Amino acid sequence: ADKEITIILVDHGQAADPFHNVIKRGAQDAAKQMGIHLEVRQPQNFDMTQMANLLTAATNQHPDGIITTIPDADALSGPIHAALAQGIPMIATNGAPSTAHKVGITINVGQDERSAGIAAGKAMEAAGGKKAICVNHEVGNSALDDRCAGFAEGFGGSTKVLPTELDPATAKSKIEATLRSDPSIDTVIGLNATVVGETAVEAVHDLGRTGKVNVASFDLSPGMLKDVEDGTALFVVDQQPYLQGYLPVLFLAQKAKYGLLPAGDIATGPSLIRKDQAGKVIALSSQSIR
Amino acid sequence: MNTVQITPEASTAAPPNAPAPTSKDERLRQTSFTVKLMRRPELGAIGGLILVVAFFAVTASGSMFTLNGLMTILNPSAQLGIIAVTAALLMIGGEFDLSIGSMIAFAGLIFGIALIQFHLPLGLAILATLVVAGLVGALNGQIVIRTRLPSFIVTLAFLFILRGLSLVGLKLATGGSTQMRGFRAASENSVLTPLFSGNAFGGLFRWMAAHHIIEQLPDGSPAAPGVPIAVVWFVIITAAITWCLLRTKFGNWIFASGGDANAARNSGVPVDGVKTILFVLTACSAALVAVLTVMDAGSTDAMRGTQKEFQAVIAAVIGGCLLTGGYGSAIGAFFGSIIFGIVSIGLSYTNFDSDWFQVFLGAMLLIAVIFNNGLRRRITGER
Amino acid sequence: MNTVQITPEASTAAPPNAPAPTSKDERLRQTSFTVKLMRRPELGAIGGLILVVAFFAVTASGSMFTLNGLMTILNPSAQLGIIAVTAALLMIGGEFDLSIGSMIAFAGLIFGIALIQFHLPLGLAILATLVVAGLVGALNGQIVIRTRLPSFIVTLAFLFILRGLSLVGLKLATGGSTQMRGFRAASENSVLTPLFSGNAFGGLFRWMAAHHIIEQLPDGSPAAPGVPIAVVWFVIITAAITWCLLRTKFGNWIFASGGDANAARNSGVPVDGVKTILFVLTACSAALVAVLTVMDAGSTDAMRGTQKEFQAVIAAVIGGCLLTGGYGSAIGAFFGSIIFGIVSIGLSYTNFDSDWFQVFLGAMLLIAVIFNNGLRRRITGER
Amino acid sequence: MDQAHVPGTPPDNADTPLIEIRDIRKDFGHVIALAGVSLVVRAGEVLCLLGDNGAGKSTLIKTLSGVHQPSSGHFLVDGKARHFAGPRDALNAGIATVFQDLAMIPLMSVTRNFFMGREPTKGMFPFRRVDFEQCRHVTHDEMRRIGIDVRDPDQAVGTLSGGERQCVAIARAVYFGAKVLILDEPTSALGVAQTSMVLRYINLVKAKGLGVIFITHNVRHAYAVGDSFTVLKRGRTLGTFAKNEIQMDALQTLMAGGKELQELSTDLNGTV
Amino acid sequence: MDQAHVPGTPPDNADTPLIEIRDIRKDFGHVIALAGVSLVVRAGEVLCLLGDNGAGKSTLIKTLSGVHQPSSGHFLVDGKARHFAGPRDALNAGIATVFQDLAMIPLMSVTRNFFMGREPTKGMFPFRRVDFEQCRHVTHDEMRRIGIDVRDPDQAVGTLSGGERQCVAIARAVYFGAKVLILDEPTSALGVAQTSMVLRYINLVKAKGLGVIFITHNVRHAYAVGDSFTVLKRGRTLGTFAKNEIQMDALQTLMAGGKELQELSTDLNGTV
Ligand SMILES: Nc1ncnc2c1ncn2[C@@H]1O[C@H](COP(=O)(O)OP(=O)(O)OP(=O)(O)O)[C@@H](O)[C@H]1O
Ligand SMILES: Nc1ncnc2c1ncn2[C@@H]1O[C@H](COP(=O)(O)OP(=O)(O)OP(=O)(O)O)[C@@H](O)[C@H]1O
Ligand SMILES: [Mg+2]
Ligand SMILES: [Mg+2]
Repeated sequence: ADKEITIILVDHGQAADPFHNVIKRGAQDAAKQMGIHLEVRQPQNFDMTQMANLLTAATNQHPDGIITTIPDADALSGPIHAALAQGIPMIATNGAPSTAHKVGITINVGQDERSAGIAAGKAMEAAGGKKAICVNHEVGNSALDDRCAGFAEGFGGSTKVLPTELDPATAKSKIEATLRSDPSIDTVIGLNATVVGETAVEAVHDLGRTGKVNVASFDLSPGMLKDVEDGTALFVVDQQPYLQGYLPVLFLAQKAKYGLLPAGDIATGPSLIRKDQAGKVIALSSQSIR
Repeated sequence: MNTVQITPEASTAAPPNAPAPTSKDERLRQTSFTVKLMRRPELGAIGGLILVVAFFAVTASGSMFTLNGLMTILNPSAQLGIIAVTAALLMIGGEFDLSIGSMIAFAGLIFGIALIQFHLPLGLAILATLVVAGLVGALNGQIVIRTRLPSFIVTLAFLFILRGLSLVGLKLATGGSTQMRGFRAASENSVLTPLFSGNAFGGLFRWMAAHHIIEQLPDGSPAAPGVPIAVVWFVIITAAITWCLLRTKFGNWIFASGGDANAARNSGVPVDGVKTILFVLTACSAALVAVLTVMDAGSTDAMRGTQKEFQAVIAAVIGGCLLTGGYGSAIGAFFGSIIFGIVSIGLSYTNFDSDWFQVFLGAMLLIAVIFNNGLRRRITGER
Repeated sequence: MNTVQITPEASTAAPPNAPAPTSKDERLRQTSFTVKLMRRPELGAIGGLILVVAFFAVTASGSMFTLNGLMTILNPSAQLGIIAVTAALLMIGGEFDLSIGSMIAFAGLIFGIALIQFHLPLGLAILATLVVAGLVGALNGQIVIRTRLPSFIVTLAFLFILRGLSLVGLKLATGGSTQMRGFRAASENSVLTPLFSGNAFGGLFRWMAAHHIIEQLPDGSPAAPGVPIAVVWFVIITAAITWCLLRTKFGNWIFASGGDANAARNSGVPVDGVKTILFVLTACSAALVAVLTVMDAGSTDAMRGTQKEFQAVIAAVIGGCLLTGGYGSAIGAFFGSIIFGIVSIGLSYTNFDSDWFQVFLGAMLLIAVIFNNGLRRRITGER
Repeated sequence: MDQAHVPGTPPDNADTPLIEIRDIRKDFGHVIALAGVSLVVRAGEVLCLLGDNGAGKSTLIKTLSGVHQPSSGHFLVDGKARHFAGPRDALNAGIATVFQDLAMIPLMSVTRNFFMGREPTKGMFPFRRVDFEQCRHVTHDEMRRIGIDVRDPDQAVGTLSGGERQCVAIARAVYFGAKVLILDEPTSALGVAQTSMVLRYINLVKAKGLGVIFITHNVRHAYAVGDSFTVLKRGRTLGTFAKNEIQMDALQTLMAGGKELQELSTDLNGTV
Repeated sequence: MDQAHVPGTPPDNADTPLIEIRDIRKDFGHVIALAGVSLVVRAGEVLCLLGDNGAGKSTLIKTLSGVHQPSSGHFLVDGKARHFAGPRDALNAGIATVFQDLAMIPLMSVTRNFFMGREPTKGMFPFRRVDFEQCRHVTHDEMRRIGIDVRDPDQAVGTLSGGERQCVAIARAVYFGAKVLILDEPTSALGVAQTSMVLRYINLVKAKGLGVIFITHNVRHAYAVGDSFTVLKRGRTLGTFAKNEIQMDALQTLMAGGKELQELSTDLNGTV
């Protein structure tokens, strides 16, 4: 009978991005279960100044908690400090704990993109890869750049970044072109399952080199999981974005209701989903839960 | 309308000092056939194409210019080109459509709902998609005509609206996902499927591979399985639009509407009707591209077609269309799309550091356009 | 030039039937002062602004219209608006600059290199940034003028080139990262810092908070710490450009160059010079925005300014600029930017699901522009 | 007045005028361009519309040809009240106009401009196409008849000389014919030969039984072909005169709006 | 010929012509617009440039005023060879031109068009600004003098009538003056009073010792003010005649290009 609890989630990903849609889904499910009011704010493109503005706008509404992603600690530290100064509880999500701590947020839910990259790189190296391309659909997005950098570090062998755009036909053509012009490439890692991962599998298939070129991808999509199940792709890197949305809402709701809050960071990833588990995940993935 | 026949009386009054009609006028310089040919706006764009191809012939790996490599480049070029030629038509008619990129996502959604949710047969689903797209195009056109706002701002609003509706619609239709799947399964059994997905001339290519005319894979199948169906559509649509533009009444009206809408209206051209039809046409071409890419990829998502409106305008402008309307050609946009495709895919065949990708893309586009333009100006003597 | 003084002889020959000069001409209808006021293109955009504010007053949470909430909206509006007003100037002059978005990233890089790598003092670093940006602008302008290509395609090439160079440069300068940090530390001690970052009128706001004229935080400091410095720049630049456009020689030349470049040239207007200066001006305004946002955020990255070129054109068009040149106003672009800012930030104060964001954005823009336009047409009787 | 009825194209009804307007007003915002104008156009008659610069002649004929909608007033075609939503309506009602700004598309060729809006086609749908061969032929011939020898019917209209362009517009209007032909200063940019040709055209067209409205500032031209004269001044009708009611000098004085002109004229040896 | 030298503005040198061109050619791609044209403009003299439509008159004067660069030929100003890179050079050399297409910006106000390129300023930098008050005044006065009573000097030029617009261009060129004034069919759209005013202007300007090139299709106008006549035909000079060498009828025949015109003319009662 008291005032409804309001929590605001500010996420740097666009509303149409399938990965960030899962975060949103998790957050919304938690809000429903906890009976609180949740609002999600997303900038139209990867734009740190707009992100800062959205955070400030969120602070102005004096919610009971703010959840934010932190792709650029410097750019967002101002508004985050302002929110903290007003005594609004905050949780960082989707990023590395060190970043969150740097700007003064004590609780982080998520994965360090760089370490996720390293894990993927190691796995691909273990599969026998020597020469890789990292297919990046949004060059300049520092979270994605971190994944490629981490991958290169973990992989050890040579890694080249292939910039593409959000168009499957163009992405596929570019991957085919690269593979054809340098036949020694034996590894393709995609930073996005829908646009890059699935098309990479198809490109390799069209070239008749399935099995000779290993494909893997960050994040999940039903199609990519199917490929993993079929053995045409090696694995997908899962960081459980659903939890990255779900848990912070849960925590902040508890904080608002009872003053409860966990004491430390929670790592939601990285975990690699391989052939054996892929089948079970597909159904969930097509509902935007995995 | 009764045509006034003043021939008998007036012919005697023809000005006496006009020289007898001769095929040679002393006020014209002799020009060679090549110059006459190059004076056509269509052909200016070939210069840039040759330049770009020459650049990659030197810098890129040889595999770029294999049959297979060419098909890889042509497929995205064609998907872009189908909307670029209709966008060029609209630009000649003096208007813009910035909503075509979003329309690709929106039409993909409509197509998915019709095919997968309503289990319509493929043909009907495609028809429904085209009809819905056409209605949105007509709405665009009507708003532009009635409010007399620049089409830039009106279609920009629809860029946002359609993109947003695609997202909302997809999540509603799929129960929360931004991706819709299952197109392959739903369209498997239709006789129309080969018209919208896969490759054409597969038999011919297999025959050629068997006879070692073209490269074959280790298993004996051809390296290039055929001509992607989008390329076939692209060629057919370009031919149809070129014919329409240069030979038909409607084509003349398009040039007139874009050149000076007021003058055209005062001369009795139904400018508003022409523009509405053009908006419908662009929207439908975006819907066709949506169908082709969705059938190609087997899925659609809310980000489909992002920036395609922009690239279509780029292709049309490379091909010599004026942004101010009244001038341009479909063949120019055809070559413009191919130039854009070659430049954006071709760099993957070279050894340049991929960080430099955008720098190269920009520089190559600029050089190609300057070259096109310079060539045309030099040849026509226009200054 | 010697002015021919034909007054004495000619005045007697003034056509006899012209009525004695009276302030009232029977061929003019009486018009009220409001109508006269509304006839100015600047003021058309106010209608849309009022409409948008009314919409949010009804639907948004009350915190949107607190002082603090307004500052949150004005800051991004101002960052957009600074480039929008110069882009409007360029549009009036008949050209486009699509490279301003990328220029923000590129200028940020230059600024970073000057300030952080070369340890230049803040003033010099800003100067260096403006000079480099100005040179790029001049290059844009010269290419447009010399090749006579549409500026759309030329600056589009620079959109790619500058974006690519920013990426390459950032990676080189930082040793592989696409983000550059440390601007705060490097600029801390400069006397110029308050001119480019933080808030203006902080003292006034503190005083007002202390006297409970404005809201204060629990610790007694004002909820809104002041007017963001970008807003101050925005207002000053809009005022300066409006003055330039309406009162100076150069302003007249801008209208003339955009209205009809040939006619202007034939009347002795140095059209090429005017256009070059305008390109330099837009590039410099982008550089200023880069400095302001970088100082504000303390970091820069390769994606900064993405789509800003687009939004600047939107703001200018909402404000009544014609894409074809020769018509528009800086004040219109001023209000256009604020409308755009209110709509894009304002939706986050409402309860609409963020999936619907783009649908609303598009619809609001369209309604605002239709309203602006309808109002102006009704008032001026233009049809 | 001699109404030469050529057999085969009789006017619908010799008594009802082709066009009649009464008390037409037209405002542009706060500008009053027409403050109540009336006139009558009959079949087989040339009505000269005369008046000073800015008197409202062009605005008036744009109203007749559907470009502008009148703010108020009565507009009858063949005795029936009509409302034209656009120029196409007027064309369909048989009113063809040569506008003062000519309504040409500079970037398009002479041929395409000539046939714009009424392209002759050949072939069956879907292969129906414009018969450009014939178009080029007709254009070349019609232009030669009016006194212009175009180098190349595919030349862009924007590169024609002012007079050549005007000839295209006139030749077009005459070629396609109509019930009423409106000519807004058709001879302003024309050479001597072309001008005399246009005046001949007017006589021919009139002899066919069409109605003609002819706007000019040249009193000699007006007097040579006109049957009646309507004079406008500052948006109002000053009066309408039949040819036998008025002398050329008086007409000239009316057009210039005052007797003091005489002085000017003598000053310049009666050359105006 | 009477060269009235007004004290204070003597021509630089009465012997060297202000402008002299020899054998100028101009091609546009494959179109030959001028195939070798020569003429001479002297101070205090009105040169009438006559010729059929499409003869190349406008192309020629555009070459003189820096709009086009000649393809070949000699171009002397004050006896010295000159090359104009653009119209601004010509204006600076004292050549002011009223173009056939008027060079007006339709969306801009009458005042702004009038002073375009030569705005009078007041105040100190950085507050130097155009003195619009004065501009409006001058515009209104100059337009009244030529015979146009503009409602509102802030009206957009695009909404003026054809004749009003032409008057703005002429008034502008005369107001700013120059050494040489070029008028390309300045009276084509003008009313009777305005035309006589322009002819008076020409006489006045000539009396000041300026050189004038006057293009017209009206032989009466040409004969009224011209001192010598250069006739062009199909891109070539047909000849130059002083006023005392040629009669009006002969000139008219030359302009129309043949004697058969006489028939036409009589046909229309000598009105052309
Ligand atoms: N769209 C418009 N807006 C405002 N005023 C206009 C508009 N159109 C015309 N006018 C005004 O109406 C008056 C009549 O113009 P109109 O063109 O009809 O004159 P006209 O008689 O044809 O003159 P001319 O002989 O010079 O061609 C002019 O004073 C003009 O300034
Ligand atoms: N840019 C151009 N390109 C091609 N041809 C041109 C161009 N400009 C002019 N011409 C041609 O040159 C010829 C001369 O044109 P110009 O305008 O000089 O004639 P004019 O003597 O002024 O005629 P008018 O009396 O009709 O104004 C015309 O036949 C015209 O078609
Ligand atoms: Mg008129
Ligand atoms: Mg001419």
